[in-house]
Amino acid sequence: MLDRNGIAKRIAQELQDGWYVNLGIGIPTLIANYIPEGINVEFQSENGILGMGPFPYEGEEDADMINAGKQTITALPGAVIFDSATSFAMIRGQHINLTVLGAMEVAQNGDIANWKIPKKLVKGMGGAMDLVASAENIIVAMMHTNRKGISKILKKCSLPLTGVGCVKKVVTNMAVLDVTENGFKLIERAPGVSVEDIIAATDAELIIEGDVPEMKV
Amino acid sequence: MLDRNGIAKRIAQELQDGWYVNLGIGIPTLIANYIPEGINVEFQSENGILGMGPFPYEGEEDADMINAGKQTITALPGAVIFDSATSFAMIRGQHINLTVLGAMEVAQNGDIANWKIPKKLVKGMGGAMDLVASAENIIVAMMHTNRKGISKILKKCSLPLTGVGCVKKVVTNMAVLDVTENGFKLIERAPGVSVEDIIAATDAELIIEGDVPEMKV
Amino acid sequence: MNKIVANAQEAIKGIQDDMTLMLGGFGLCGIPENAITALVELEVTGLTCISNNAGVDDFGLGLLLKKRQIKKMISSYVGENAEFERQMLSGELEVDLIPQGSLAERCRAGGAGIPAFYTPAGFGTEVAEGKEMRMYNGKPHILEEALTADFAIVKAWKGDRYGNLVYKGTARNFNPMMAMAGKITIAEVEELVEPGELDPNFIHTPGIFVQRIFQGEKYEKRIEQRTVRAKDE
Amino acid sequence: MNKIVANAQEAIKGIQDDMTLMLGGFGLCGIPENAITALVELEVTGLTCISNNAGVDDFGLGLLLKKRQIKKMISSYVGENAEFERQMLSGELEVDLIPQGSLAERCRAGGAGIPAFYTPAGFGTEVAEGKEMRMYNGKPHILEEALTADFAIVKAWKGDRYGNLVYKGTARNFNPMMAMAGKITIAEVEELVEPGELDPNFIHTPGIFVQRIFQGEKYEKRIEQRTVRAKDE
Repeated sequence: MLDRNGIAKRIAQELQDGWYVNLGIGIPTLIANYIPEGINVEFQSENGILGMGPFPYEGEEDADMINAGKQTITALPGAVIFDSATSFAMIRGQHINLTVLGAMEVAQNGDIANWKIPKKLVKGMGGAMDLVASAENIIVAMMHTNRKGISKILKKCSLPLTGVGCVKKVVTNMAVLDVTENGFKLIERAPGVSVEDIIAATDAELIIEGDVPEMKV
Repeated sequence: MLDRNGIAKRIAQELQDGWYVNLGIGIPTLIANYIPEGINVEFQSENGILGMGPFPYEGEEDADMINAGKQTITALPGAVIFDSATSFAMIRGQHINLTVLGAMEVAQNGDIANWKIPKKLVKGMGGAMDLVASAENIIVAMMHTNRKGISKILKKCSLPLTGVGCVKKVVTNMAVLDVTENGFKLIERAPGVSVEDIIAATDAELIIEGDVPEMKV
Repeated sequence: MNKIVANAQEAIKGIQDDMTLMLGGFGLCGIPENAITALVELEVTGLTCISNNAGVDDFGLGLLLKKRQIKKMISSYVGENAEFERQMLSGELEVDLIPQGSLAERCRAGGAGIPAFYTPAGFGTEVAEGKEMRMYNGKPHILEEALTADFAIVKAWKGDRYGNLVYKGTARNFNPMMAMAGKITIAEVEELVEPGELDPNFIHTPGIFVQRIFQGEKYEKRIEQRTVRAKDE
Repeated sequence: MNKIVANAQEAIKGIQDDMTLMLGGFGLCGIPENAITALVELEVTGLTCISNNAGVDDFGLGLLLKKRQIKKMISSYVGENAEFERQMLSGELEVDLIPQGSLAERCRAGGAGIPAFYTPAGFGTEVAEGKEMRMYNGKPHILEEALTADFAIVKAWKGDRYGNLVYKGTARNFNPMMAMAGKITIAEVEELVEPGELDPNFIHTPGIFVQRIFQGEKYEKRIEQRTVRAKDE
């Protein structure tokens, strides 16, 4: 079973040289710590920066330099700052190569829900709806089940949707799943997790072909 | 009878302090030379500058600094340069207080034609269609008749339109005309021009109420 | 041209009950702190506020929420604010949640005279309910309308008496589009400079979009998520 | 990331007959001179060129027109070019004339993933023929669609290997929007600088929109209407 960092590390393997990447709040943010050797990517944050660097050294925080998670950040040489309309022009115009975000639920048709629990939690969609409606390449980073052990990998989302048919891949603490025309295909198992464990923890139907290899993380 | 400079001088009297003004090519450009004392206005050129200054001194021309008429220009302190989308955001978004442009024909319902003579002359509309469709306050600066003496102030435009029902005022070498709900109203006569001269030179019907004063230019 | 007014109180003159305001900022970054304080003092109520976020309980728009001056919020993300959540869930506060990119583009459209545009964001979700749908490039899009406001209030780094503005870092965010979309736009700046000091090639908001400008008395610039690394990392 | 290519010839690789190109510039100001020369040498034909103007007889896009490499022009203003007028009136050249603001906005829309938008420009004119009309705020508007291109070619003042660009003066004009709207965007610059030399707060075109960049060999920067005043004025 992976922890949050493990999930980030596995997704980092998907990065390709020269890509522009938007990382959501939570687990996705951790991906920046695991960029493979020899791969150069630029991170966009939808509040208006491209070329985001590491967190500032203590005492060097600048209230005017934050990411979309409102964390203090730095800018790398070659970075650019822009307004929100330009930022979403990049996103909506499909100039971003990879979007990674968290989710409350993902369904086998690629639907995603991550912004609202009716009558309980309404934080808003932020930039997520623009991101999922536009991106060609969306990976969801999430725990396979909620705290009660209930699957978040579903036949059909029960919560209000963020986007329809958009998710391409899901990386959880238990598995890597591709969203295919016929539903979720199990691609990899987390270390120490069996195919049976995954089936047991999953509400959605899984397509399983031959031996499912263990992730290398 | 006014000359081109006279028309510009008369229109300059319409300027109000604090206005942003877009001047078209030709006679309108001359208005910048006659800004009344105590009035501050800023000139916008739709190729991307606000705060346009006078022409450069000889030898100080900069190929990267032109106006929409492709003339070399300078920028005043407080000037701003921007791209064409932002420029037309100002225009379409009605942030410009006055637009002055030339015309081939103006009709008594406020229609204007100034971009095309079918099969003869096709220069294109440039920014004129955006300007006339958006501006609340449009003054046309033009000669009353063409070189053959035929009226350009018409009951109905014969050339392809640039915009419909948009012109508010016309200043010609002979007269100042307001476009009212009922058609052209003769407001002023050029020096030495009689009401009869104007009627004779005008195709459109004119509303004439009481004595028509002579322009003060 | 001189658009400078003495202070925040002068700047917000004319703002009345039940008006619609736009307020720049992302989280607490780049928010018009001084104008918000003045609005609290003015005690206007029934406001509709268009702002990406709703502040926190004791800063930013949270101050107006606490005093129940806001009738309706139009935002994209409203976490981090317990009082907000309480008012919303109890039905005291109307909330219209909009995808962040659509919010930014709708403000820009309002300022640019574009009354409506198509976007893919929100298709198949609650956001699309009641909106026109159309296929473009094989993908469904929904029609979104422009947003404007009686007053837009933005925060910039530097500005001059023409209203020209320059922002610093990610404090830019929604400010430039909102500056375009206000019937009256108020800009508060950290520093007023002389015309010509701002390079005309590098002005973020041309002064034509701004009607009033003032230098804010002080800036707290609160940080929501102070995240740092140790020096020896 | 290194998007630098050696020269104009390298930069335009992949441009083929019958493709659609966008070319920045207003008149002869801010046009990609070196890339245009390379296109003339490449002898590609059947091009559709989206550009505000069509150059003059012996400079800018006029060079491509003279060699009959252009099948169709999409522009707003095409005066100052006798060969252009001849080809158009004789029917050898297709021409689509578009209001300048709609042209700029349609390019921006193409780059920003906005497939269509409403504008008042052109209502009641030839431009509106065959287009949808709708009333907003009591005024008629027409629906205009986004423009994109196989290649966009822009000219900037300075740029770095990430593709970040800065323009000088009114040579900016259409370049930033066209940079956004190319499937592949080529930028030619007067000077390549090291990453970090351009202030991140003041970059006009973020590098994400640019795929190839090169430093132009030389710039003639011809002036169309040299207008000056005497020193003693």
